[in-house]
Amino acid sequence: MIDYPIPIGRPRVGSAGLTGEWRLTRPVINYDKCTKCRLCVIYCPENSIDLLEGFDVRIDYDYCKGCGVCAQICPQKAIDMVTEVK
Amino acid sequence: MISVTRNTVAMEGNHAVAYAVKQTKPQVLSVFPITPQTTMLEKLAEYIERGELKAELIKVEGEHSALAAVYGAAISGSRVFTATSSQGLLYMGEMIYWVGGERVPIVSAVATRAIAEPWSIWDDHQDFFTKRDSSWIMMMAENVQDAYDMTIQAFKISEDKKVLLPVMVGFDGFILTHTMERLEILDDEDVERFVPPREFNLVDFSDPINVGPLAQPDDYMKFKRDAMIAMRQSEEVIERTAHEYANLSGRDQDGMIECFNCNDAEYVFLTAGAWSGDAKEAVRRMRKEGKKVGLIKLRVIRPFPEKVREVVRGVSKIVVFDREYSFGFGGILAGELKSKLYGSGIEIMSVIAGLGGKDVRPTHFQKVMNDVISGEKFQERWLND
Amino acid sequence: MTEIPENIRSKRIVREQYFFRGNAACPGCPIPKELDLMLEIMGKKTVLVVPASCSTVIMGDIHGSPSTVPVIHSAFAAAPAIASGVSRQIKLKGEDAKVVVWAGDGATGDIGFAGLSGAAERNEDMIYICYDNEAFMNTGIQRSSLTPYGAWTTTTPAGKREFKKPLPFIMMQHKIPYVATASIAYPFDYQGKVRKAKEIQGFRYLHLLSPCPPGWRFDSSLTIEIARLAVETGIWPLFEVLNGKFSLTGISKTLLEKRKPIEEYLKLQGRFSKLDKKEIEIMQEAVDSMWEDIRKMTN
Amino acid sequence: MMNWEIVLKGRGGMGIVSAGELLVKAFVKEGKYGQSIPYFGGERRGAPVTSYVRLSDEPIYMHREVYNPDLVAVFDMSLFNVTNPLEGLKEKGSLLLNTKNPRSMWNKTYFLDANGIADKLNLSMAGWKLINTAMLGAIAKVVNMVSVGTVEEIVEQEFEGELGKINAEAVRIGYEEVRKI
Repeated sequence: MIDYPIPIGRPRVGSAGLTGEWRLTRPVINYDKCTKCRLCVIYCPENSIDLLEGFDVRIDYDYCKGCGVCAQICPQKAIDMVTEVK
Repeated sequence: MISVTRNTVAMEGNHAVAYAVKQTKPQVLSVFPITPQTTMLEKLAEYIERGELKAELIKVEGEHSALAAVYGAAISGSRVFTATSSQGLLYMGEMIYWVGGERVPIVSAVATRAIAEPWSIWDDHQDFFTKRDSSWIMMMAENVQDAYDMTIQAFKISEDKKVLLPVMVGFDGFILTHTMERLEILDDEDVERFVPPREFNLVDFSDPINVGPLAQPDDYMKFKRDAMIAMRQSEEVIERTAHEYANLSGRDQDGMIECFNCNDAEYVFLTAGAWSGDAKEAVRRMRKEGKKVGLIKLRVIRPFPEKVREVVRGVSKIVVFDREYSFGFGGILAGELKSKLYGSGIEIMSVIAGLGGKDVRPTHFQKVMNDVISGEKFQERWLND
Repeated sequence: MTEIPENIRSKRIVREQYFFRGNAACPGCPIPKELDLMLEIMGKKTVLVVPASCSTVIMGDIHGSPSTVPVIHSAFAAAPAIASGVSRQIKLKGEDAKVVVWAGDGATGDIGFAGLSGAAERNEDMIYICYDNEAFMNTGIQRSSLTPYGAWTTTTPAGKREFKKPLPFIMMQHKIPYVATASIAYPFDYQGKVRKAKEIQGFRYLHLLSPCPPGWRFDSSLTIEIARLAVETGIWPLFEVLNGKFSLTGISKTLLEKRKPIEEYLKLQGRFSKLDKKEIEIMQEAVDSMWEDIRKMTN
Repeated sequence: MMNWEIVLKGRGGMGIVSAGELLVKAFVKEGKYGQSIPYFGGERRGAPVTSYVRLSDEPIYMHREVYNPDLVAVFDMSLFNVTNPLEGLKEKGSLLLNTKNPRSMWNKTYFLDANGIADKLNLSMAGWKLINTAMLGAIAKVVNMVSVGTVEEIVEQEFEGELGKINAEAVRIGYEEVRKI
């Protein structure tokens, strides 16, 4: 480990905190419609959609900022943007 | 006592610094040409071309990039060196603070020179003093020997774990850069032992850190306080390094300050840089006349030597010669000395001279001090004629 | 509240993250994705040099960073020089590592342009990636030399009167081994170019058009759509120049003769909302004229 | 204690700075102290140029230019038409001229036909006669604090190969041929 008396930061998931709290709308996957094309994983700007074994996908709501890109690019329209209720 | 060894040579200041750099074996250099530093850059390029120095010389497009390039190399593990002067130092300005804040060991030589406008290629200390708040250690050479010795010591001080601050070695443009003087050089092996290969690296792929990210207000203040402490601790390291260097070179070596005939002196000059020699000549002449005159030479202006409080005991008046000026305030060293000696009762007078290469001779020092001895008082005097 | 079925919830994640989620980028900002895709190709032995830009903030603070590789923060104009120093040191150590500059358009085309040109002229061994969001976004949307004609910014309230500095073409004139443009809408084209750049020695320049939802005034869900339209309308041609040889890539290969009208691209962005017909015509002409130049280069 | 402050007057390209430096090197080689100070202002070929030298058997503190020299060496007599090379020269100081037709201009006036020596040894470069090493020999003689052998040795090291030998010879001839009026 580098030991040094000046500003350094180390890799961390959630460096800006739980960014899921920023969300105004929430993407919800309709797994019945999902064809496992993975476009949402590829395009999610925040990298907050996980690719799972068997090509399934899962949104990490702890960090998803609710931008809506996934819903916009989904060819099956299998993702709905739902108003966040807090 | 005259002694000649195979290590006694004659060299110009720029070449002496280049030689010291060669002996400390930096791996990456980046220097942009500027008068009067250029002959140093040329000499370094020649050493590399001839294979005497195995280093990368990055020939950048400006001084800002010169310091940036060595910063990048220093972070990833290189011992590095750069050099500049005047406008170039100002152009580097942003990176000077950057490097100081990041506390990366870097050594830079600064051939001190006046700042435009109007254009001047001649010597004063204005450029150097603009960087006094950038958390660099700042040393100032009196002669070519000093410039050589300080450059070698600078690497050791900079890399000391108690310090970890960049070091600037100031030496007067032309007056030292282009003047050839007698110089005692060290053997390569001795320098290598004195400044061993450096262990410093912030680029480690198994521990990928973020170097110099945003700091929140609380953290920022803490880091600045740490830098303040390191700067204070560096005084001790500078003294220790000088002591070790004296053992190596067999010559006396002062640390933070040099005290020239000031032990029993009532009247004392305070200077930094090459004209300290001319002031010494004045002291020597005045001593012959039986006057109790001495000189305090600051070898280091940052950190400002705390030791100055000890050596002024018994002194009644100090005349500070400033070769730079804080407009709207006064001579910078004079102001700083007054602050350090607050409450001591010592009278401190300020002389501004030698700006833009304006000539200052031993007789100028003598004249001013004779006035002071005869009771003349002044806050600030400009030597214009 | 959970919408994830049990069988999905229990599954194992199979793709690693190269740039961690939960960073400080705005919703819909493509920068984290662009970094993730790039680092996937470049690998762990990559040093990122990041000058002042949105990415400075995105890279986190002393308490944590989304980057999985070492990052060196840089003053605004200093990145190409810092990267030169790192690159030389890596060469001296004989390490199999790469240096990537990750810079915005302001750092690249404006304040850092001398440094960029200098490093390119010296053919320093590094990959320089300009993620171009077409204004000084981190300071709050002020025009840069890469802001396009007609675009609103806070310093061009009536729309910019000058044209975008053609940086990829300027870099081409430096005769460096590799120049390429890319877009987040075409991730495989982008990754392919990164892969190519990785395998070349010397100065490689990549220019990525990076739509900015708050700066360009569009809904954050449209990032990819707008990036795609920039390519399809031809305002952002995808090409590469390998050792002086120019070639269009991906969909841009098919656009020499016929492109979508740029209005389709412009109308989705609030920053162009005040453009009148005349101005749109001027922009269309500029795009068409650029394609005439491209035609000459492809021959 | 022996101190010499010397002013060298010539034209850009004549090698007066080198002459000063070679003299300093010879002094240092003999364990003494020396300082060579070029005029700080950039040289222009053909323009009048000044260079200063301090020599001593003790450490030298001063760094200033020389105002009241003990010796002025004039490398080119035509300088008298454009400047006053004698300015500041001490009353008891010495003057050294490069000329074959000397006239007494100071109490102690020395002269040497350095051009003649350069011609004889075929010392020239790009149309310029190389007179500085002959003048160096003459200065060494006037100063009389360093052995001419040391100066020759330094000069021989400074130039490569045959040129070193010829220049060393110029030093010796200059040393031997300099005369006082």
